[in-house]
Amino acid sequence: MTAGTTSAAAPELSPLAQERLRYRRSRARRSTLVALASTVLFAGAVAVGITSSPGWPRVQDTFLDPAIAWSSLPAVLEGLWLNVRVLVVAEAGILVLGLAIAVLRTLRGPVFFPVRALATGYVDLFRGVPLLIALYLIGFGLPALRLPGVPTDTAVLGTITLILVYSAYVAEVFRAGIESVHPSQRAAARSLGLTHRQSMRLVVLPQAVRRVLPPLLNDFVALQKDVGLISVLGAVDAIRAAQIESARTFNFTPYVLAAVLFVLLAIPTGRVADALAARSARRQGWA
Amino acid sequence: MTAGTTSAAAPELSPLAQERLRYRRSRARRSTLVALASTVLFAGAVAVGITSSPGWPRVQDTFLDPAIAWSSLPAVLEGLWLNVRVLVVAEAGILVLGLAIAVLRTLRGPVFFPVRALATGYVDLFRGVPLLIALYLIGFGLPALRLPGVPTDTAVLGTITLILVYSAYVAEVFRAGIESVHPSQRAAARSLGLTHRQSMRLVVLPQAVRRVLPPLLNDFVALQKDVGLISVLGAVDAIRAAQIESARTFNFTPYVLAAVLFVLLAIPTGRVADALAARSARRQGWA
Amino acid sequence: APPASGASCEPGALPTLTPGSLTIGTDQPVYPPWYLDDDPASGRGFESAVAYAIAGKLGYSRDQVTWTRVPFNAAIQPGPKTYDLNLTEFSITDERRQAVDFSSPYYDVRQAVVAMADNPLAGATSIAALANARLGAQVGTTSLDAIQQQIRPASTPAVFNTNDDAKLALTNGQVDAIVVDLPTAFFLTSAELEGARIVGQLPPGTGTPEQFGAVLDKGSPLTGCVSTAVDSLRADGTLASIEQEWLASAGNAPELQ
Amino acid sequence: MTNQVLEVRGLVKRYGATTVLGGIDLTVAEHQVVTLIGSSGSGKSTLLRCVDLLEEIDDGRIFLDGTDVSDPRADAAAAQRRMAIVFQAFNLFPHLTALQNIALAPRVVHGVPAGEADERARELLRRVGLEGFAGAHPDRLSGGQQQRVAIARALAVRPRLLLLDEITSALDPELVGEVLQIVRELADGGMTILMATHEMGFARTVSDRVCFLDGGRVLEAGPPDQVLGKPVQERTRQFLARVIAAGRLG
Amino acid sequence: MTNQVLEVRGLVKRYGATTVLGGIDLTVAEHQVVTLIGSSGSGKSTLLRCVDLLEEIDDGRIFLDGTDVSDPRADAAAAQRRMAIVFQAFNLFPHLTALQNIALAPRVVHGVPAGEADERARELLRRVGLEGFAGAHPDRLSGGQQQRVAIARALAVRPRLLLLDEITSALDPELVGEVLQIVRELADGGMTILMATHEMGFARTVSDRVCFLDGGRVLEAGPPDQVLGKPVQERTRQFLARVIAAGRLG
Ligand SMILES: Nc1ncnc2c1ncn2[C@@H]1O[C@H](COP(=O)(O)OP(=O)(O)OP(=O)(O)O)[C@@H](O)[C@H]1O
Ligand SMILES: Nc1ncnc2c1ncn2[C@@H]1O[C@H](COP(=O)(O)OP(=O)(O)OP(=O)(O)O)[C@@H](O)[C@H]1O
Ligand SMILES: [Mg+2]
Ligand SMILES: [Mg+2]
Repeated sequence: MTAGTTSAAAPELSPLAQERLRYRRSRARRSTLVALASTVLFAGAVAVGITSSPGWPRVQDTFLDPAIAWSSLPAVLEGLWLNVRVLVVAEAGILVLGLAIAVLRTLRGPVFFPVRALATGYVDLFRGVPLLIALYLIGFGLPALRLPGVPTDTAVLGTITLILVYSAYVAEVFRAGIESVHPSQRAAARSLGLTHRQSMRLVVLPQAVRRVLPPLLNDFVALQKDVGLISVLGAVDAIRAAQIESARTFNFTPYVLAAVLFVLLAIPTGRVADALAARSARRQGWA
Repeated sequence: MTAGTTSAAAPELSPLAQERLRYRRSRARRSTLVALASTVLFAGAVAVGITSSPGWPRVQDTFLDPAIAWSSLPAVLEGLWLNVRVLVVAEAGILVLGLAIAVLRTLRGPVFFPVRALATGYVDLFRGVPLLIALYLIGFGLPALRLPGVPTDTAVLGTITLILVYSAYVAEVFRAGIESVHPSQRAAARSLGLTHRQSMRLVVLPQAVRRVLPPLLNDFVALQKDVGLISVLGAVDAIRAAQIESARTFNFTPYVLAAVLFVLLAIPTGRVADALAARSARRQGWA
Repeated sequence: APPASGASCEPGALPTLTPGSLTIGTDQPVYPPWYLDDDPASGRGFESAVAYAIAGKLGYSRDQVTWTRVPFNAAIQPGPKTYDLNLTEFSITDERRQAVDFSSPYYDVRQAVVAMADNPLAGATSIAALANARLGAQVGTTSLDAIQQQIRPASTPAVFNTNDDAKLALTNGQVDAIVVDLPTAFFLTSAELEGARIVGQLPPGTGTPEQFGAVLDKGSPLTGCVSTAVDSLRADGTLASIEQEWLASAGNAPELQ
Repeated sequence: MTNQVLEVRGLVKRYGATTVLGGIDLTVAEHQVVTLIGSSGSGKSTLLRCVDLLEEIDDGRIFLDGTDVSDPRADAAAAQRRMAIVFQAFNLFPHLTALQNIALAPRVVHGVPAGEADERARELLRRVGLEGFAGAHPDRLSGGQQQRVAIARALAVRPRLLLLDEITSALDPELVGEVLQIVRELADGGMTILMATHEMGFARTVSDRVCFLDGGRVLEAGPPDQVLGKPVQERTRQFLARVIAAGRLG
Repeated sequence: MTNQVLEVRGLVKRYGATTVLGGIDLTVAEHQVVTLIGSSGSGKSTLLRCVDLLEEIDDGRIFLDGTDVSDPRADAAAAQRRMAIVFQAFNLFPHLTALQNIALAPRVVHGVPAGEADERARELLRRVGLEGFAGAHPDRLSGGQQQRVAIARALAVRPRLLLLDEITSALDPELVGEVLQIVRELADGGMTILMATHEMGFARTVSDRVCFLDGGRVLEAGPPDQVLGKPVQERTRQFLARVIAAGRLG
């Protein structure tokens, strides 16, 4: 056994380390190339298969007509603007309500049984009811009561419905996060004298939210699109705008246009999640 | 300081323990009563407010007509049966595809960059595109190519679309679960000589799935309802059946009926999640 | 009407989807007075009667007609069609002709404004009086185009999935008036909506009048025969008498200036 | 009897059918250091957790400064503010840095201004030899470093009663000496301490009382020289004999 | 030089800008027990993790039975199947029972039939004094019980090289003796062991070699009597002086 002699910690890389680094890099490069090539090949084969199919010219005319895309762009964009505006308001409401319900659902002990039961009932009810039908019931049913003080504006009623329904989903996401934090963390917080609220806010939730960020953003991406359902109440969102344009021309290009815009809208959300997750992983040394 | 004398561990409860147990029970009972009473009171107030509103008779006729509910029940139930059938097939496909994409997304190291990038692109694309539009593109676009061997059955195409879109959401949920498992668990598995696949299957995923069960079931509850969207391709699901009935009678009761059925369908899902979570918590001593 | 595309319109032996039978598509649900009771096979309702008359002209008896239900978007999609012809109040436009074939028109349609009688708008006599109202219409209809092009309201019109939703919004007071085609307006006000009344019909637009035609697959071999059938139904007065039977009261709404 | 800070009477704790603590009586007077010894699984950690009101007890009473804090009517949070515990598994907050872990409770529970809390946290980090690690998250610290942060976190709230659960387990012997020195200073400074330890030598020099736990009972208790030197119970003698065999009596 | 099981040459490990291991040379011959000592944060755990190929190293080579397993072209999983590690923080699988934790790797990695794997796991649990806890999940075990399960889990794969990271830290002194006895038996039975420990007395009696790590370097290495008895380096002498002051040289 030899030991005790330490080779100098080179600030410069040793030839061995350099060689290994090169090998790893070349392997990464090769696998990138393989993946790229196979993707391109596959995509190419699919593209050729599709464009040489007998129905392609019809499909191209129906789904990919640039003139129609251009002419319907303003209307679809205007619709998308409604989606975005309602989205922002609804998201804020959903986060607050969803978090509150999740916290109520995770209270322990028999004393809190009724509160838990109520929260559970809320989730069961609003998660179970189809959004479309909830929109009918609240958006058309509530004004029909002709009660004084009840709003009749469809955007307001639609936003309220979205908040009620989506907060049931988001509450379940938060619950998963809260329950995945090991109880010893709560014990540590309580032993330091933190109140239940403080433990939640300062110890449990920061860890919980990080863990459920992807499903949370799932719900927000889904919301981006479901916001459009308030169009059953009469407002014109991006999909409804596409539908109007499409019905005018009997052409599906406006739908494709709307799809592209929605995908573009969703991509940054995904990247934000990745960046946040990577940052906190790096900080905690998990990287 | 006194010590060393131990009071016998009573199999019977001591008077003190009995008194405390009684106190805790009475507190639990009281809080149940308070919650029940306040719920009943609140619900009662809302009910009175609604039923005494000027529009109530109209609303009752429009949304809550028992005769219409009864007569539309068979059609709505038949529609629901379609939802359930497609649901079962789609769920199986979504779980498999979603899990695969999640595992690809969580591969580490530069060698896997291209695979990760592809998986990320998949999620961005299919999560971003509105389901309705995806249904149009795949359900109408694919048959329009008139390619031999491509299915034209709307239920099949609809199910494929559902699997493609929902697996993007479910992949994100699984990803959150996988990433929330502390890296030391993976290290322990690898140090025992388990392959990457084995570590995933036997160590990471069992812990991951348990943590994200609520958002996972969220997606399945949402799917129960979104299955109905394949009715745009021509099939008649529960909501479309309700719409047809509703149009026949110019009455919205069939929608309410459908909503009730969907809520009833969603409740067991929620209870299953609770039971599973409680069981594994009890086993691990978290209770 | 497009020329008969070479095919001989031999009675009862057209190149249909199912030889020996004629498949006619329509939406689900469908509304009176076009179809009564959401039952196209009853022969009751204007379009149901027209459909059977066309079938008859083409040499298909009543029991050789099959009905199939196709939602709007499925009816106009580019893939293989599930029907031979489709009658669901489709308005003929040149743009739409890019995507499907139309038969000769079987009905000239006018748009009408419906409001609740207790709404001040109910007494309006001019289009200008509607400009500040909250208006609504069903998606995919030319009623919506009429609002945008003829009324040009100050606020964006509400657009609904179905006329049912539009009607509910109207009775709820969430919109002041809705625009529907004139026969529908008569049906609504006389049978369905208590307290609703027709404010008036919109003047015919400039250029070609709005007309309903049967939709066929793009390049369908049947288009010519169907058009010939419709033309001869018009010529022999059948269309007029069907219209008389199902859309009788359509003539007497005041025209908005 | 002098001023009793902690008094435990007939404490019973069960997990389902297993009785982990079968009626514990124990008192800790002001400025005293009481040490719990006993084999693995004898209930030391469970006792400390029960005292810190982290577990609902099945029977018995716990008095803190004469108040029955185990009463379900009592304000548990108020009692917990007056105690601090160092867990055997550290239980640091993984999303906070070492400094934030230490400064959290003083800031939010005791209302110390942020600047001052950070200053004190830095001072405590210096005291446990980790001045360079203020900004590091727990996952980046070695076992011994984590344990020292946990000790600093407990000290930061200036508790009336300090509970220590094997605080030297992850430490190298060099640090064991240092940390035990800190405990000694705390004891000399008048801190009241209840601790579980496996360091018999240390238990002997620093404790006022030693309690030997076995199977959820206090089998023997008294001054360290008596319990560790001339134990009465056969089981205690066995335990000590093996400890000596393991070369750890110090 | 005899049959070298492990040979580490110029091992460098950095976390970002900090160099945690600054060029380590180390060999462990067959049937030898080599012990790593050194203060907290000196890099003992990191070295063990690098040897077990759980960290990507920045420079140097690791040979297992003469094969360079640190080469990115080598089959890391195959090498890992021939080693086993007991982590300082145990890292038990929380969703599996004690028995399942132990039987997992033999079953899925080494293809032992389920019944046989369970039987061996039960035998190992008996050996570490936990026969009654086969069905318990880790969260229900005390610190010392968890540590013993972790030891049993590592032994279950019958490794060619056993890596132990402070396996006695959570144990009471009575158990320390027992577990060290297990290690002694393993060593006598010919197991090749590399371990980090704070138990100087034990290191002295069981080791063939002791390496003193300081600041990521092997400062001094040799037979235990030499390193612990007549150390050459000033820093080693300091360390040992403080260890003795803490009463832990045994
Ligand atoms: N949640 C639980 N459910 C069931 N049994 C438990 C639970 N927690 C602890 N136990 C059991 O209670 C007993 C006492 O555990 P405790 O942690 O108090 O021991 P300890 O004296 O601290 O041991 P060590 O020195 O190993 O830390 C052990 O046998 C343990 O298995
Ligand atoms: N992920 C990481 N990022 C940055 N620094 C790290 C990381 N992991 C460990 N370190 C640092 O590396 C050094 C060596 O850590 P290591 O765990 O190897 O020490 P050790 O000798 O095992 O100490 P102990 O006896 O306390 O367990 C420590 O200073 C630690 O803070
Ligand atoms: Mg313990
Ligand atoms: Mg270590």
